[in-house]
Order: sequence, then C-alpha cells, then structure tokens
Amino acid sequence: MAFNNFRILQHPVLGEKKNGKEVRIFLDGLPIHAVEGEPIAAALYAAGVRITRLSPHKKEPRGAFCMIGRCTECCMIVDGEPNVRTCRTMVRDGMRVETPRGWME
Amino acid sequence: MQGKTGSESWQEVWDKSVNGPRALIDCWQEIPCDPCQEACAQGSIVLSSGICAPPALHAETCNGCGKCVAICPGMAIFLVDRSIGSGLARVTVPYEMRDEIRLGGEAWAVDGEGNYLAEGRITRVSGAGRPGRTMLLTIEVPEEWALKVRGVRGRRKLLEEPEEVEAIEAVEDFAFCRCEEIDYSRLREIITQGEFRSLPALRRFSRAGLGYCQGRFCQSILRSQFLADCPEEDREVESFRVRAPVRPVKLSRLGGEDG
Amino acid sequence: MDDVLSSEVVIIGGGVIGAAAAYFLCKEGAEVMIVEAEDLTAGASGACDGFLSLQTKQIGSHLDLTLESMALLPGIIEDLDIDPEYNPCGGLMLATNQDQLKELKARAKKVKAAGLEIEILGTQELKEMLPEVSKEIKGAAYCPSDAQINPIAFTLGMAQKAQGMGAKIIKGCKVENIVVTNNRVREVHTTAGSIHSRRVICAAGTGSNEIGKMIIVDIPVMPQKGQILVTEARERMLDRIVSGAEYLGTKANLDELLPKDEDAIRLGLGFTAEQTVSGNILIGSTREFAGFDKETTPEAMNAIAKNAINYLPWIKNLDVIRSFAGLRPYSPDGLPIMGPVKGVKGFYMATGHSGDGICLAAITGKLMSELVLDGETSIDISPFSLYRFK
Amino acid sequence: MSLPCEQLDLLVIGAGPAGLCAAYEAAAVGCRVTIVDENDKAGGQLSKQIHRFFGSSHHGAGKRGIEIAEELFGDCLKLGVDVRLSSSVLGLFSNGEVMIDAPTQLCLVNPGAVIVATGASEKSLAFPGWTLPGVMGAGAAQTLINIHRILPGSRVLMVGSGNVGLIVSYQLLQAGAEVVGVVDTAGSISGYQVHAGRVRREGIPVYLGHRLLSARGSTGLEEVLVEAIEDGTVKRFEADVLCLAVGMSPLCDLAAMRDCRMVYEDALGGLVPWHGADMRTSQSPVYIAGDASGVEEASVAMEEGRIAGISAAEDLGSLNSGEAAERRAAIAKRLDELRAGPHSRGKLAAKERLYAR
Repeated sequence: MAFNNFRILQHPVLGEKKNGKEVRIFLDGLPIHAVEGEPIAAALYAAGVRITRLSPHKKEPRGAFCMIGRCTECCMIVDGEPNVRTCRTMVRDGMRVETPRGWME
Repeated sequence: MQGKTGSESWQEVWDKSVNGPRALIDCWQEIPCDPCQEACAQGSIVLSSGICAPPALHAETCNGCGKCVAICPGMAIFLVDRSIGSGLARVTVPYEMRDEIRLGGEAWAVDGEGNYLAEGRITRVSGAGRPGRTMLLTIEVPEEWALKVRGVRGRRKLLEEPEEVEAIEAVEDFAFCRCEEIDYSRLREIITQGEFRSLPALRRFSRAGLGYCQGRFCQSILRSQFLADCPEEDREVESFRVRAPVRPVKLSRLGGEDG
Repeated sequence: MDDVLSSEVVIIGGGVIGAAAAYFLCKEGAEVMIVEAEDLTAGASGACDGFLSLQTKQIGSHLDLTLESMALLPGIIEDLDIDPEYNPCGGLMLATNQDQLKELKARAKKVKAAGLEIEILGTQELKEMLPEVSKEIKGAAYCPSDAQINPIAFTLGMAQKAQGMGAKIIKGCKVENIVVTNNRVREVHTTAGSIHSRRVICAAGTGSNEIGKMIIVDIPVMPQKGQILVTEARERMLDRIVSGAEYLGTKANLDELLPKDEDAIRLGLGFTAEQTVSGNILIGSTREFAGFDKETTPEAMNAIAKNAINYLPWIKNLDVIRSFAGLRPYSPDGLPIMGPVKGVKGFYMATGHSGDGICLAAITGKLMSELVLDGETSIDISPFSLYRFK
Repeated sequence: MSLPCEQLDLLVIGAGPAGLCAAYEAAAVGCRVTIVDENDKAGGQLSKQIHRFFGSSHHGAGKRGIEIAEELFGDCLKLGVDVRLSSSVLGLFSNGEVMIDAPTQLCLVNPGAVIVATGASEKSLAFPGWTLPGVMGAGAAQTLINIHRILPGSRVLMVGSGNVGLIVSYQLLQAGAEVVGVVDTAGSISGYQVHAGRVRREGIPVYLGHRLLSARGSTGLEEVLVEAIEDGTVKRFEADVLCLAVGMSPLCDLAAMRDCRMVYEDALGGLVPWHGADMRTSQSPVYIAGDASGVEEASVAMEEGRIAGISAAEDLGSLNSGEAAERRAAIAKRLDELRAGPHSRGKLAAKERLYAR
C-alpha cells in the first residue's frame, strides 16, 4: 500500500517509528493517508506525491526544495488559503490541500 | 606510552592479533576528534599532540574490547582477531545500517572502496535492536583479508554502472530565479548588456532574487554569476541592503492583529 | 583617471529625471553625459512605487505640468526598447469619513475645471469598481487618467535609448566640484576625472543640495523618507492604483485631509496600494524627515500595515516579503525646482520633484532639453524657479 | 498606536549549538537570557544530525547530534533560560528594537544585548532541471528522513563530496534509499576520508572530476546527466532524487540589517559580519556566533557561542573584564585545537584575517 512505501518504519539509529494517529487529508479532492504531527509536504512525499505546485509563469512542476520553510516551493492552497508553506504546516484530519496551478499569463 | 599511527600500527596489530582481537585504526587525517582516546580504559590509544593528531595505537596493551570501535564518529576503527587459526580471521566492524544481518548468517566482507573481498559468516552481533547504539558485527574471513576488511554488507549486490550517453548539444535554458522565473539566458543578457555596477542594481532590474523566498536561494549564485560575467572589473560588488522582514509575515500580523 | 573628458551637456544624476533629460537632449542631437554616483535608479527612482497619480497634484501649475507630462508618455513608451509596464488603470482615492468625502468633492470640482477628469463615487459605485473595499469607506474620487508604471524599467528604458543615441553614462562617479569661471560653468570634477562642459544639469534628487553648494547656491531640497511594504506576488487582484484621502492630506499638506491620529501625523502616514506586473502589491507610505537614513522602522511598518487593512481588509492575508524606504527629493512647497541659476551660466536645475518625479519626468526632460539647447521653454517654468522661495 | 516593546537583558537569536552554548554561558553568570528560535524544537541543525560528532568531550564528541541538542537544551532550561520557540525574528533595528513573529502575535523587544546565532543556509546551484520536483538541498532530504521519517524517493544522486554530502548520503542509506553515487567537480574528496570511507564501503561510487549537466524528467526528476570534466564523456544516472550539498552560507542578514560591517570571505561561506575573537561585531551590543559568523563545524559553533555569551555577559555587567578575558582565553585555546587540522586551515586563516581587519 502506498501509505507506507516511503515511510521509514525501522531505522538503525532512530529505532522503530512510533505510531502516530492516522488522519486523512485530501489532495485536490483525493484522499491521502497522513500521520498526525507531520507536515503536509512530508505526508505528500510519503504518498509518493512530489509536485507541490506549478510555477506562476511557466507552470512548471515544482516540489519541496528546502523543507525548512525558506524556499516557498512547497506553498499550496490549504483549506482555501493560498501560499501555505506545507513543509511547516502540520496535517489535520480532513484538511483540503490543493495544488496551485500557476497564474501568470 | 608509545603507539603507532595508521598503517604503521597495522603490522603490529597483525602480529598481536594471534592472541585475540586488536584495534585497527584507519584514521590518519588530522581531524579534531578524540573520543577513542577517552573511551579506551587501557590507555592504548593516544593522541600525541592536541585533538587533531591521528590516534596512535599501542597494540601490546589493547585488549580488543571494542569500545573505541563503537564510539568512533568516523566509524574508522575495526578489530582484527586471528586467534581462531586455520587460516581464518575475525574482523569486527561498526555497523549502522538496517539490513537484516543475522548471527550465523552470511554476508559480504568489503574493503574500503566497497569491493567484494569474501563472503563470510557473522560470528558475533552486539548492540542489535538498541537504537542509537552502533552495532558491532564480527565476520569470519580468510586471514589474508583481515587487514583489508572495512565493512560488512547484507545487501549482496553491486550497483549497476551508470550508462554512458552522447553529450547533449545545446544547454537548455532554465529558471535562474525559482520564484520570479527569470531565465538564465535572460539574466546573462541583462548582466552583460546592462553594465550594472552593483548587485542591488542588477537585482532591481532583473528581479532575480526579489521573489517570495526573499532571494534565499539565488542571491549567492547571482553574485557568482555576476562576478563570472564581469570578470574584468576587480571590485567589491556591494551586497544587498537587508530590510525587515527577513521572513515573510502576514500583513495582519505586521499590523498587530493577534492569532 | 587622468583622461580629460568633455561633453556638451553633463547631467548629474542617473535617476528618472536625469534619464529623461538625456533622452530628450539626445533626440535633439546633443552630446550628453550622465554622471551617476552609484548606479542608475539607485536613489528615489528605484525606491518608490509606480504611481502616476494625477489627482494628487496641486491645482495650478503643478497639475498643468503633470498633464503635459502624461501627454508625452505614450510617445516615449512607444519609443523605448524596454517595456516600462505602463498601465493606464485609473486611480481611486478613498474617503474614510463624510468630511473627507466632502473635501474630495470640493476638490474634484476645481480639478475638473483645471482639465482633469475626475468622478466622485458613492459606496455603491465604489463597490462595483473595488468590490472588496472596506465597509467603512464612504466613497471615493476616481481619476481615469491615473496610471501606473515600473519606475525602474522606465528610467532604464530612457537611459538605454539615450545611450543608443550616443549618450555616455558614467556610473560610480561622484561629482566633487563644479568649476565656474567668468560666471559660467566650465568643468565638472568627478571621482572619474574632470569633464569639460559648459552646460550642467543638476538632476541629483536628494543630492542636489550638495551639488548646489559647489556653485554657492542653496538648492532647498532635502530627503523625505517614504516607507513601503511589498507583499508576495499574487494573481491580479488590484486593478487600479488606490490611495486614501489622508495620503493627499499629508502629501499636499491639506489640513482637512490630514490623519487624526498624532502618530500618523508624525509619520506622515497615507495609504497607497498598487499591484505591479510581477504580482506584488506595494503598500505605502510615510513622509518622514530622517536625513539620509533609509532604514525601515517597526513603528512605520506596523502603522502602514494596520492602515492598509482599514481600507482593504482582504489585504491582511497577504505575506509581506520586503520593506524599503526611498528618499524623495522634497522641496518646501512640493513643486519641482527647474530652471537656471542666477550668476552661473550653464547650470540648470531639474530637481526637487518630491514624490512626483516619475510622473513629471517626461515633461521635465523635454523642458530641460529646450532650456539647455534653446535658452527658452515651450511652457512657462517660472512657477518652478528657485527664486520663488524666500 | 504602536506595538508595545518588552525590555530584555540578553536576547539570543537561534537555539542551535552556538545559541544554546551562548545562552548557557551568560545564564551561568547570572544574566537573564531569552532565546528565540523559529523552529518548534530547540537544537537547530543538531536536531537532524543522527551521526556521532567529532571533537572532544567539551563538544559532546562521540555523541550523536540529536543527543547533544537535548543536553544543551536541558542545561539551558536548568539555568532558567527563557526559551521562545516558533518565533521568527523579522528584524533588528538601529533603535535597538527587535521584531519577533511569535506564535500568536507580533512583538517588539528591546534587549540590552543581542547574540545572532542564526546558523547557515544551504547554497545551491542553478542548472537545467534544478526546479524539477525531486531536486533538493541535501538538508531537505536530511530533514525528511531524520525528522519526518520519510524518504524523498528511492534512488538518490548526491552532488558534493564534502562532509554534508557524504554524511547525508550515508543517512539516506540508513533510511533505506539507494544512493547511486556522489559526484563532485573537485579532483579529490572534499570531506573527511573517514566519512567518504563509510559511504564507499557501502558500495557507493564517488565520481570525482564530474560536473552536473542537467536534471531531466517530465513531472519530476527521472534522470541526471553528469559529465566527466577531463574527457567530456557523459553519464546518465537514473534517479528520482538529486541532492545538492554544495556548501553553506552564513545566515547573517539580521546583522547586516543592523548595519554591522560585512566582510566577504569565501572560506567562511560568503558574507559574514566582521567580528573580533571575542565575537563582538562592529555594532555594539550585537554579537555573532556559530555558522552565522562563518561556516565551520558544530563544535566550533559551540565554542564561539560560549565566547559570545561571555562577551555579552561582560558588557551587561555580569562578569568583570578580567574574569571574562580569562574565560574567553580558555575557550580560545580549545578553539585553536579544533582548528589545528589541515581541513580548518583555510577557515582559520580567514578568521584571523577577519579579526585583524
């Protein structure tokens, strides 16, 4: 199942991943499993989703680049609010995440 | 106490290892690091001068306890034990991978470049299942490999070589500034034709570095590109004036609203 | 540098005024050299918004000059190789109370009489034009001729065009002295060497006072700081340039339109907002006297933000990614200082445009070209004479 | 109408190794110390360093970064340091005010002294395809695997054979990714041989003298083209992640905003605020420490933090100058030892040039 494909459940140094509460978020309407306490961008990676937005001008696909809230490449529309840094915003059950699709002509 | 560094000590380790395990230290760069010395209760590891000196081993007093192997941040200390005889040696390596390596199972012994040396039996596993601890694995290999083994791999295959391809002809264009999507070709055109003296002027006009990320990622490459394209002028290119906010902040926040 | 340079005309200052003067002079075939202490647009022209606000001009010669300038604009833009992002979008001036609205109405009458189309909008009409305006706004003055432009691209465009016609632009070149003999400008001493020239235009903006000292003339221009916030880029959401009536109050020093709050008066706070072609919204602004200091301050940033939200509530959800401060070349009455200097032949002033440099650049450039080359101008510039003061 | 402004004694910006050590030293001699950090956890980069650290026992050598972070943080808490997390400093102003975006509101503080310990940010390279999803900073991959416990992909190519590139490659392997190679334009390994050794013995080839040409893919990274500088042959790596570990640059924009004199030093990662060996900048009372003062090792950051803490405490009147000088000298001696190796030579020279300027 895609849910665990990219999750590191066992780690030689960090040990076994503690089971967080599973929640469900929606990416462009499609349900994605996530774990409470993780940022949206991480949950998307875990589900194998790498595209966080299309760039405003050329509508090129972009993905998280820094994961610490600086690059703004992971900005998505979250519960209607645009430009939310998904690498620093934690998932909430039922959250609706949309992929921005560029806006410049 | 005397001790020898690097490969000088290896002969001694080889000699003494017929009596039991001895530490083999493969650390010869001057790294500011001394936990091995601190960890050795025997006082067999000594840094001659300051913490950058490569550790010297006194093989005579080394009892092969392996504490230095477990703590070495460079994972550069091993144990060699030839006491079992019959042309075999046991080599102990630090291990922090998550491959399932079982006691009694077979694994690859590899050298420092990852080359296959021998397939051997794992005769000892310590620290397994204790996250945060460095495992020590002992593998049995033909004696001639004893000084060469640097790793044990449960994954017994080699990476495929990358394919060689025809060189690509033209360099594709790309966004130099990720946010404002200023093309590389456009930027260079601006740099070479604009005759800007300073980085702030180049930024003002090209807009590279004026995006949402506040130039976090392109400002330093903008500087390099600017200097590379205008090499004839030996000068300070003046840095950007920094003004608040250095992180994006909601206007409502800035206006003093809570929440 | 030991080379002796020479030029028919030397323009001190590579801002929008200097660039416009160079552009028009070159059109007439003059030999021009711009000397710029730093880089083009390093001063006020590179640290302002793109407002081409006609309705905020002082009624009379100031507004007349502005109308002449705006009439020249399309022709210049047509001619430039760099797109200055000119957008004849119209401008709204918002009233937060009935008194302000009344004042705007009274003013609109006079402005119309002076030849500028302006319309007073009630809340309903305003809502149609600016749907998400605050409910607190009582009405607005709408000027269809108001516009916006990218001041940096505009300046560079004219400078580049002038260069194409032979103008020389020396950057990083500070003027150290101006040699006057027999009551005539002869030479400009700069950090890049001496330049022989019999005609010098001072378009040095806030640096003009220093330049004036070199010829023992007091040019009463001082820096007036304006702070601006820049938001993240977004899709087009603000179709017009927008300002508050208090902006006009602080700009033109109209008692009736000044803010009520003491701190706001001290900061010279007035609301402006425009969205640039790149999508960022520039939110202003202040009018402060702080010498040559260009720091943005927590107090002003906070005040600008709070003020903007009062006008356009939705704006509060935008991220501010930058702030900057520009220094306007302030003149005591807000009007530019243009024309010759008594007793120093060949020295011309084109400075003190206060916050109107971008708007007035075109006509200033044209007038300077006329003045320098023909000795007379097609428009009477006596209202802008240095000698109106005192 | 303006924002209220809170008076503080010592403000430390950044709760990484330098900031925590600075706070500790100052608090230990009686200063009232406040630390702010934009992250929701203290420790800075230590929080994702799962490898054991070099150094000596003073720097927690032999321990993992995550353990050191916890210890340093715990020590600060014991001394009553006021730690404010999830709080980004937005600006340092010439009137002494500091603007902070705190969890619920914007606030202004006016501290008697400020230590800027904001660390460094990753440098990048711009090349065709660098905007494709899957191309990321090595630090981003490290954050994903070690903090969020999620792999960024399954086949990774690393650019940069410095310590960061090597360590993150190793950690990607630990996390279960396949690392298809480490490439570097340099002709020799830039990081420590021991780190290279750990990676290579896992079968990861290091391609020296190789240059990144382009990253390709339609909706995300699929392949990377790399050219051998010497003969121009081009290799194609199938990869879904390309990590860039091409150095760090000091994150010192707050010091620059405060008009601290800035100096360009390539060996230290770029522009750094000028400072003396006592970590005072050209603007009193602003101090700098750690990577923000020039990119070096975490152990160096800790010692510099301690010195900055002592200098600030001295200027705030919590330490007399004789005592402060003595303490600084003891730490300076340890710093000298840390920087004695050949790997630090360039940085040491740059620091000495800086002190002298």
